[in-house]
Amino acid sequence: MESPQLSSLYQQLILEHYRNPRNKAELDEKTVEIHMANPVCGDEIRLQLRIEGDHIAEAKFVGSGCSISQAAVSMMTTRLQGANLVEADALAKRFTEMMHGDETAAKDKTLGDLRALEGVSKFPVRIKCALLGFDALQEALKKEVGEVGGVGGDLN
Amino acid sequence: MESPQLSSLYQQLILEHYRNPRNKAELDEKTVEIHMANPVCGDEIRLQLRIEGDHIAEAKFVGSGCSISQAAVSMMTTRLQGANLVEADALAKRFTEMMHGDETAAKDKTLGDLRALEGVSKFPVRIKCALLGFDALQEALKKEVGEVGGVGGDLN
Amino acid sequence: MYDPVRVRRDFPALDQNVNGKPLVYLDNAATSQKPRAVLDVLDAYYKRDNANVHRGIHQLSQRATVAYEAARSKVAGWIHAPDESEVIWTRGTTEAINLVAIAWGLDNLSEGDEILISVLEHHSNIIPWQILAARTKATLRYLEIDDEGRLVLDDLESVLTDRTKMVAISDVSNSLGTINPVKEITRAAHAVGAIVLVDGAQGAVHTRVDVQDLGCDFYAFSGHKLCGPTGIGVLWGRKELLETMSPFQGGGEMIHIVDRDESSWASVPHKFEAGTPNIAGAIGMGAAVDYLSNLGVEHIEAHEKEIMAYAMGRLLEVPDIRIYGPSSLEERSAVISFTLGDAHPHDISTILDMDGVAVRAGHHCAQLVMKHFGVSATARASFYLYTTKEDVDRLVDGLGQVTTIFG
Amino acid sequence: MYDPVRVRRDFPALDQNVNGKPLVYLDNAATSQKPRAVLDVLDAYYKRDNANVHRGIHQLSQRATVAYEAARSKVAGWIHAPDESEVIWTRGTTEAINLVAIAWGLDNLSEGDEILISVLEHHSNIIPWQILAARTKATLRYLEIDDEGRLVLDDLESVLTDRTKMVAISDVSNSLGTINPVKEITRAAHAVGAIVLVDGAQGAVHTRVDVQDLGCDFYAFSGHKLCGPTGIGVLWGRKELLETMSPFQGGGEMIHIVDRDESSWASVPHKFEAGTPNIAGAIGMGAAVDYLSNLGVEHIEAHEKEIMAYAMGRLLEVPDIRIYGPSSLEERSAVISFTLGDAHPHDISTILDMDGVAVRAGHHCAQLVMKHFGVSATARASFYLYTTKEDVDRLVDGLGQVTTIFG
Ligand SMILES: Cc1ncc(COP(=O)(O)O)c(C=O)c1O
Ligand SMILES: Cc1ncc(COP(=O)(O)O)c(C=O)c1O
Repeated sequence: MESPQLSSLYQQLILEHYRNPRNKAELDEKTVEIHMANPVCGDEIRLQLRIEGDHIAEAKFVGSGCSISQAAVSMMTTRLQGANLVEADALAKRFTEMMHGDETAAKDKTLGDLRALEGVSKFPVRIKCALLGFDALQEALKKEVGEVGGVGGDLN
Repeated sequence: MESPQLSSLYQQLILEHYRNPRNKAELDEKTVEIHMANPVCGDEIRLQLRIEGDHIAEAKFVGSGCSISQAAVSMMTTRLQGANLVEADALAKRFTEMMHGDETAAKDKTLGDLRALEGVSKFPVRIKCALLGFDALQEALKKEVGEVGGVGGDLN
Repeated sequence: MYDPVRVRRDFPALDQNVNGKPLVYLDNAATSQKPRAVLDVLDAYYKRDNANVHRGIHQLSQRATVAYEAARSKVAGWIHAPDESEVIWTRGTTEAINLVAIAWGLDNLSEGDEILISVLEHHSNIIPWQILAARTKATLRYLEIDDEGRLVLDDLESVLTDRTKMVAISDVSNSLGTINPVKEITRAAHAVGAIVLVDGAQGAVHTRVDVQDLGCDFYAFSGHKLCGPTGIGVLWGRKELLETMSPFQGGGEMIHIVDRDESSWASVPHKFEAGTPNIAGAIGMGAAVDYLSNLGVEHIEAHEKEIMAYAMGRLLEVPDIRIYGPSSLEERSAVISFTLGDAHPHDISTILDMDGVAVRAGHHCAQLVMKHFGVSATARASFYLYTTKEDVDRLVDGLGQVTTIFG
Repeated sequence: MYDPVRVRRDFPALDQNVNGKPLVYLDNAATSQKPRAVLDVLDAYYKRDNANVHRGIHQLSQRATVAYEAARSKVAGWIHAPDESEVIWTRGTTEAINLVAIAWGLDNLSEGDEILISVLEHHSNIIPWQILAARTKATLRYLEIDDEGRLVLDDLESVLTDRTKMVAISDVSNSLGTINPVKEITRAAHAVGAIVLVDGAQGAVHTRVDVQDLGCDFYAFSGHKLCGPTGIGVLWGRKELLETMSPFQGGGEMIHIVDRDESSWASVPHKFEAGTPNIAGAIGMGAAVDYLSNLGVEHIEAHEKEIMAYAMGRLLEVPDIRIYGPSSLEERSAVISFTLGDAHPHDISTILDMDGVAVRAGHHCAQLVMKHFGVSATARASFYLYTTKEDVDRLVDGLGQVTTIFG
């Protein structure tokens, strides 16, 4: 009864992250916070990172929205703990490529669990939902790198 | 070659009044002046009357515009010299009826030369041109009668 | 007998498949579909009469002007305006409200004056007043709503004071469907000397409105929600008020005499209609009210009541559904806002869309209402003259899918 | 080979009789006729994709949004805008200019500042600045015109001072057809730090425009004059400027977060697009620029040049004619304003109309130009891509009738 497109969109892993989001809490010692919202639909998150040197020491978020936006940011944060800034940026770019239908990106194992979100790329209006967290990440990196200096080159 | 409708519109009498308007001058001892314009096309006149008691002692106008508007106000002023206020008002109403296609009005001999303008009623956009002077007259009468008092009843 | 299935056939857009299923269009509060009668009028206008209005002597310009002004008079009739020159064409409700906020508001408000609106309003009836309040240092106050999304009017008398200069209220809420007692509010507002604007975007849509009976001073509504084209709407205002107001925008059509330093204005309504108007849009809106009148508004109303009763009954059977707004059907228009378990409204909308069912999900330009109910969004099904019981059944079936996925 | 007779066939309205004669439509500067390609797009939109934009997840709303934004990008391409988000939809040129006068002007002008416009401007590029000057106590100054209706630029350097904050000028005059050296004026204006708005209502119509090459800050034009529908137009603005500006109207679509007392705005261009836009209008305007591009603007330009040369030649043969505007064809667009003996322009227009020839008579929303030439009105024939030499011959024949009656 359920359409195959819907099954690929609403994978169990996504629903599970939606119901039990990881790292959803205020981060006290954050070094950067980005508020990102989709005014059209009302999804919003605040992504909070503690960046130490060239890596993300800790990543948390608060927010509300649809299963796609909340699951994506939850999965994203699990990947960011301890991640190198350049790797984090590369992850964001790769994920964005997958959302825009890039098939090699979709096969890229480095995306890990995030590949469960591939089905979103078939739903054009929902792509923004999936990208909400990664857009916030990219903005945070830009902002932070501006301040830390140095690492910048690779990020743009 | 000329269409019959055009010939009935542009009667010689109209063109003659357009070229040699009667009573086109400033009236020094006026008791009332009405500025009337058609902003759409730019036709405009200032109708100036000297009203004494229950009649129009003198009527003049200045202005510019198309042959219809200028001829109509010229012809009108020839009828207003010495006219009783109630008669003047009746003339304006009768003329307006003719413009709106009333056939008995068009046959009414009291309109005199003004009947030359009957053809205008076949040109809806030009009716306003023909009425410019009479609209000014009606406004002048309303204004003046408000001040003189008394005669009012018959005018409305 | 009013037959919605026959009415449907007048609407070409309803006759299509979406994601392989026949379209069920339940997003009417956002915009309605257009009957062939309206589309034919638009097409005929462009193919025969198209010309700029009010400035030309030639045939096409005359015809365009006559059709354009005839539309004004039709729309005036739709809301029982006493005088068609009280009907001002705007792009829609939003522009109509902005027009009042600027052309009336800037000249009539100052520090300490109050504007009263409600928590129930659409952003288009909030933001113009926020901006006006900021510019004039007036204070913006709100009528509250209760748990069923109804205006709380107990304290109306205390909220309305002689400082209240403007009361702007919707007759029907777009997010919840609440029907507001605008007549009563108008009476109370007038008692303290305030001007009353009614946001009729959802009001003049399902029925004819009688602005004289309402007693309000301004009434704003949009063509696109009442079977008309996009880009056209109306501000109705009482003539004495309109005549005292400053113009809105400056440009062609709205002037009388232009000098280098100063100009004088044309009379009402042209004073407020600068520039070439949406001529085809106005004519199309005229055709839309003709279409609705010909069907008979009493039949449309009766049909919508029936659909609402049926839909409410069926939706209340859906497990875990939460419906927002008045529980009494007497107090609501053809809108049902809801959430379902922990499925987010966007997810509901996506799942329904895969089934060909179009509903809206989001804040419905009513963030204050969402805040009131502690949600960021709802799903909203809104019905219109062509909605059938089968459409409602399809909606309920689709919600079953949501439960299968999220349940 | 560009064949105007074939192009004509694309325009249903041109294929009709008026007063028993085949229509000759020479009122293009007021509004153009619409090609079937545009009408078909409008019709298809309403019959298939109609929905409100930017707020919906369902198919129709997605399709409407995609088509609407694609139109924005087409129109951006038409004027070589570097970024499509710099294209703001308005009702037309008039609203576009008012938008700048309000959203830019109120915040950026104060007593002693100067706004420079010209005597040649359409009322839509005069009145908004008069109103703004009155509100901000800024001074409105005018560039003069010479006997041929050309801007007098000798004293440009002295008129432009560091008090000049805004220069608003048309690239082509609608009343005389004068082509203004806007690039040169822009350079001079920028040299003193002024912002430049170009009224492109008659400019972006006959050809593509390159706003980057012009160097201006704002460019305004209307859809209905370039084969598009009524009720839609564009303000293009430089992004940095748009981003610093206050919003224009308040309402749905233009907000980010709404709180009771304050709200935050959406990003450019949505910040300036409150309320449901003229969706079909925008899509239709996109189709119009597609249509013109497909024909090839260079062919259209060449054709209009040819028609102008022919018309000017034939009209100059008419006894007692007086033609206003530049004598050099290089300095004019496809507009000829004239008077004939002592026949009033309205009478000329009525007589031509009886012959099926549509021209405009009046002040053409340019009363200052009329004053300059000491006339209250002119007759105006304006040509477009579908005008043929036979049309011009019919005009000349009609003027023969005028002479017969008034001669
Ligand atoms: C030069 C010029 N500016 C402004 C306008 C106003 O355009 P619209 O009436 O489409 O707003 C026009 C046309 O009427 C025009 O020709
Ligand atoms: C209650 C209400 N007010 C105002 C509006 C704004 O109308 P529009 O977007 O047509 O300007 C709407 C619709 O969106 C509405 O439902």
